[in-house]
Amino acid sequence: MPVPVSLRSVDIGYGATAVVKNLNLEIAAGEFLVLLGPSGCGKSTLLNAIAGLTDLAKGEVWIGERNVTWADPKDRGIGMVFQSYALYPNMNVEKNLSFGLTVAGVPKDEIVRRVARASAILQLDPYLKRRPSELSGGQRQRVAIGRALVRDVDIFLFDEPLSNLDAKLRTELRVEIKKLHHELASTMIYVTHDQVEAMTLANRIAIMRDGVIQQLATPREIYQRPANLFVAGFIGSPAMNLLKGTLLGSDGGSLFRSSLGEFDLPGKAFPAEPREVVAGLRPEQIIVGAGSGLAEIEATISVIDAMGPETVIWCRARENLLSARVAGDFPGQVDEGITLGLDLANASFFDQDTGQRLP
Amino acid sequence: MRDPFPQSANGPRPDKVTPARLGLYAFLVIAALFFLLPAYVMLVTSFKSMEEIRSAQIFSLPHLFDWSAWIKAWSSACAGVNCTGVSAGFWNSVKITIPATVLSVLLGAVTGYALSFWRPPGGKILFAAITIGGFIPLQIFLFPMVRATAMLGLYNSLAGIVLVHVVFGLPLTTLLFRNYYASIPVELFKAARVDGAGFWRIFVSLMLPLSLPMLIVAGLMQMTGIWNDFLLGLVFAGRDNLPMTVQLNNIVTTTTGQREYNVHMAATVLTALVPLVAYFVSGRWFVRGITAGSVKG
Amino acid sequence: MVDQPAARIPASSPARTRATGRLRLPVAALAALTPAWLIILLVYLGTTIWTVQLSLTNSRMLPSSEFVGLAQYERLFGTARWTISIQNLLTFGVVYVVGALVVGFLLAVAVDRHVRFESMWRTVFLYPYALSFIVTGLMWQWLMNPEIGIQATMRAAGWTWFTFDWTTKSSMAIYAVALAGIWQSAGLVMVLMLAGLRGIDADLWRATRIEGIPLWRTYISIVLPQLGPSIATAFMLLTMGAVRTFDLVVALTNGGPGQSTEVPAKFIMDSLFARQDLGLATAGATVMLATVMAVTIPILYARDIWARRRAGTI
Amino acid sequence: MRLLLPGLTALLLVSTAQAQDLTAEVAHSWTSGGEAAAVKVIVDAFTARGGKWVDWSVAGFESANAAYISRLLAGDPPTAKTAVAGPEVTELIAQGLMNDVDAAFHAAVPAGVVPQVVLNAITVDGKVYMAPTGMHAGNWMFYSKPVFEKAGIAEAPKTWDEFFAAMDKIKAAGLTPIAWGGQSWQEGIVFHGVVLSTIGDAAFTKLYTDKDLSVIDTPEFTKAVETFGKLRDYVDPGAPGRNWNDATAMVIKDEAGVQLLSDFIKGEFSTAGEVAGTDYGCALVPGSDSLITLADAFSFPKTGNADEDAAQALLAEVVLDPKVQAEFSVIKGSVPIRTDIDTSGFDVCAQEAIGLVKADKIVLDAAMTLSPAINGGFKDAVGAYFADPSMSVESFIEQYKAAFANG
Repeated sequence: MPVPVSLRSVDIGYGATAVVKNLNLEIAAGEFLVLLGPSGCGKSTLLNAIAGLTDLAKGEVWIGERNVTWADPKDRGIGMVFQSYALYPNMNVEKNLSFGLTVAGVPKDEIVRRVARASAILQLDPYLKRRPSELSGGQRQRVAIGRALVRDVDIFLFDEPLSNLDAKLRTELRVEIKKLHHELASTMIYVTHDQVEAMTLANRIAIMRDGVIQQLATPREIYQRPANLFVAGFIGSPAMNLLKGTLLGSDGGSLFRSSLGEFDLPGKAFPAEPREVVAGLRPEQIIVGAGSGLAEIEATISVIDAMGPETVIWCRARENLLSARVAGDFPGQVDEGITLGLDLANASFFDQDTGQRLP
Repeated sequence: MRDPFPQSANGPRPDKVTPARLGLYAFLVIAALFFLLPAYVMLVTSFKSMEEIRSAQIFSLPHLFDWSAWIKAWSSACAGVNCTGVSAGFWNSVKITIPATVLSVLLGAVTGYALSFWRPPGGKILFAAITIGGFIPLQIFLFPMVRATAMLGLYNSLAGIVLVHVVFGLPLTTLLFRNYYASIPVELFKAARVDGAGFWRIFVSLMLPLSLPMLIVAGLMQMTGIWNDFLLGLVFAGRDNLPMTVQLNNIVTTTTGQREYNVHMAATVLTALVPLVAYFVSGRWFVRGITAGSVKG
Repeated sequence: MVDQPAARIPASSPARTRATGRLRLPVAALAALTPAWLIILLVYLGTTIWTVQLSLTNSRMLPSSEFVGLAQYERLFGTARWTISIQNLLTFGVVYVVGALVVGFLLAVAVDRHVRFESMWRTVFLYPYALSFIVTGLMWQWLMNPEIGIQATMRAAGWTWFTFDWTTKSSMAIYAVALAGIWQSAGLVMVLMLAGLRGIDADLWRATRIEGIPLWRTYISIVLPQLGPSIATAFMLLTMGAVRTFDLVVALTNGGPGQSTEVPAKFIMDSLFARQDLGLATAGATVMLATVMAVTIPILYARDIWARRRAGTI
Repeated sequence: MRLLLPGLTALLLVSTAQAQDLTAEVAHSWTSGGEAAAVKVIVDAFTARGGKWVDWSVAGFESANAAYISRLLAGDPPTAKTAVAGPEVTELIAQGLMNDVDAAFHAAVPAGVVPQVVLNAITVDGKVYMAPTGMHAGNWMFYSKPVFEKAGIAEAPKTWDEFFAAMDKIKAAGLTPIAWGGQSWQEGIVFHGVVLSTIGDAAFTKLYTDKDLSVIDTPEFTKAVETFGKLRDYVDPGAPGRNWNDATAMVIKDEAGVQLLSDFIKGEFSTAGEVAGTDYGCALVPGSDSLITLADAFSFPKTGNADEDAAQALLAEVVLDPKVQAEFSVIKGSVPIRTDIDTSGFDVCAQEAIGLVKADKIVLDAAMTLSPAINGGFKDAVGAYFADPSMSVESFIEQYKAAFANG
């Protein structure tokens, strides 16, 4: 039975050392929620608080119908997977999986059944008799996941589980975790600083910075409608192109004035008084070539990053360096002059002072 | 048991004084009493007059605190005809301890490093021999070492006593460093090799900085041993370089002479001050040092 | 034991990364080991040869070259005190090494439980290591003396049943020496263990809490096995200390009551300097050395084989 | 030199003193208060006669010997070294490592003023090699006068029967009869005291000087062993391992009746302000009328340096000087080696001892006649026997006898 998790007015740490301040977060039953942010943003602390490994200074943690704020980690019905795997080095895989159950006094046949199931799901059968030191990183992390799995818990917590793995294994295991979520339909809370993991795994992403959730939304929403400049800059690779300018609103449509020129924004309604803003354009919102019907500017190609299926070109337009995503067979050359079309109709606008998104 | 899920739970878990916590502190206090008991007796004795020591109970506090034993132990206690207290050998001890500690720790580090990472031919035999050497009572070495240092012209000299300490320190320091380097990921070493660094370059630029904590740990252990050594200093240092422990021995050891217990206690504490201060100052390092040496997995 | 063979995979050692193997060893590596080799060959091996050779002569105060065959060994094993010394060393060694390891481990665990004034506790437990035993031995002699020490104080306080008179009982005196030895060395063991504890992955502690494994169980089943290197280092240092034990006994009981706390190192020392019986002393030393080698070499060898076999499976 | 008149030799030495560097590096173990003060007497006299004293003192026999032998081996011996006048020096003499001081000795000491047994002990092949400073006697009994009074003991017991009767009285008075220092070297001293009192001077010398083991098989020796064993009943539980001075403190505090040991313990009484004959009494071990003496002496290694040879002669002369002998012994609590000195400064115990020396009622301590290895074997056996009441007299005697095989 998947259960919801709820954090209510949570403070972690006191005074100047406060890591998290007055945080509220509702995680739905069966949801895959990713806590994403740069290191030191408080995401791991928050996860530890949910697990009961860190005390709250204020606030409550609810799991399902139970207030678990003061409960021991073992009583919360959680399983947890750590970045360093945290396997018991002196025990073989089988023992690693069963040790917690043995200590908890689970009947023997039940232990055998659960270990067999976890082993089957994670394809650990060939390694059951090996010790952690004899396993590869990916295998170790699978064992760590298995250790959470055998506990038959309602909620899985992942603390940067893939950070110690190389790129290829990371992708493989990411897919496995996604499959696992699909099969178990348990609530999963996943901490990472890797936006690809976040985008691919999450139902919803909570982007954190300095202990505050900047935006809580689906991956698509976060990508397309970042709530502020921080989120805009953090998500997306290459990062969103940012253009400073002034926004002059009117009822019928607005005008964006920047060093690259003045552009009409038909269909966009903003308040009338002029505002200093930052316009954000994803690389795919900049189209190469004239005749796109978009606001066109002249630029010079300065770098071409061919990535196979696609190419990113970096273009200089006055003092701005803009990235655009083009097809893999893009024929242009460095130093060549080109025309760029800016899809300002779909662009995001942020207030220069507050950094907040303008509706 | 308390309800783990009170509906009103909010904020930090209420502090509870658990029996386990109480037991922990009780254990620490009892252990501390056991460890401090001799020190307590030693200190109160050092402040008593000899008359009081003869008549009073060993645990009782002195009637009036008498510093004279400390002053005497430091500056005027007689050892034979010379009445200079333990202060006389202080600088000699410093002069012996510093070079002997530095050299023996460095030798242990180099040897441990070479044995751990380079696996030279005969390395295992060498290590086994060094290990076994650690079991031989030092005193057996005395006469042959006397002959050897005399032959080298180092007998009765500062260089001689330093050499002797380095020789006898080899098993301990090598053991510590070999163990320590075995816990450093070999990839680090390989990376340095790939970068073209040679034997000494890797040692000086990579391994020495990495082993700073163990340098301090081994240094403290060696320092304690060398500072407290008495017999080797007596035999090899020569009359001009006698360490302060020789003076201490002359003050506290006697078979048929009178024993001034208060002066003995004070002299012992005074002689131990340098290692004690070193522990206080480097206590953190001492622990972190060995920490870095321990292995995961 | 002391090193970690598992962490050393021969294939990863630079000397063997190529088929040509040891040819790659730089001259510097050999040069760096020269002092160690010189010390081992000239001092340790030289002394050993000197010792064995003298044990076959009738040397008294000064080395002599008059060969007497195994006469000194006959005398040695005909001396009641030598055999008693060996038995005492076995009792003392076991009690002292195990005791210091256990106490040191418990202290380390206690200090590691986020207690207040941690550095104070640590220093309190470590300070005996810095004091020379000439006088601290006297303290223990007083404390354990039934007439003036702990027993007398407890009895004066009303607990007349209280008895602590080990140093004066032949059957118990060796345990008194071991107790004082533990007092002196447990702090060092604590520091070694504490270091090992601090080196344990913090995530592992969290994992055990998530799994609800009781603390004592965590220490026994998960932490202790990981302290292998610390325990091995401590074990080695303690064993070396036990075999060399000399001044501890001299300061505390001087071998008494009777010969109940005599140990081989003291026997050798007495023969060497006080009794001017160089031949007997070197015979004793030779026997000790042979025993140590007989125990140590098979262990080192077995461990080496084990390490290689293990390496082969990876 | 021996052909010259003694007076002339002395003159010669004094005159050469001006020209030579008479620096003597002296190794000794007399480091504690009273001992060091006694050494100071020699130092002052030596300095007054043009010598320069360089002190090399090392406390503890083992350490001192280790350092000394090391220096001999390194070919860098000190000018002089104190030692028990006995085998530990004679072995070095036999190795040809020592200088004799025969000329200086005879120049300083008229014939007949040093007891013959002592003279024999310091002479090898007709030459005197050592300069004795004084003698300690091991078979003393010191007792607390207040305790004896309290227990109703009129005077010091003269026989072992009287002794045990007296001890019973002290026990009955609720005090500890014997202040026992439970270390084997102390027990060894007491044992030899008991042996002498039981088997007599002649047998004692026969056994310990002439190594005639048949003495051990006599019933008298067995009797001595039994008497010694009986002492266990009068000892408190804290005795094992006790230092001699802690035992002495028991007598000083009037908690215990007697202490059986050497005369060196008198220093502890005087430091505590007790006066011999007033606060405490001294007598020989019951049944004895001779002293077991142990002479300390300077010995003189060959240094290969003429100046040092002269310094050695001067030191021997100083040590043997009647005034120095008297002053040294008064402070150290020993008995002078010479019988022709002014005894006015000595306490009643020492006076008695000096009388015995003059009457030639002395035997040599085993440490002066037998090797340290044999003496060590004695201590092992005696210590084991005293600590273990279940040990039979026979097995003790067997172990004791075996000690002779050590050298």
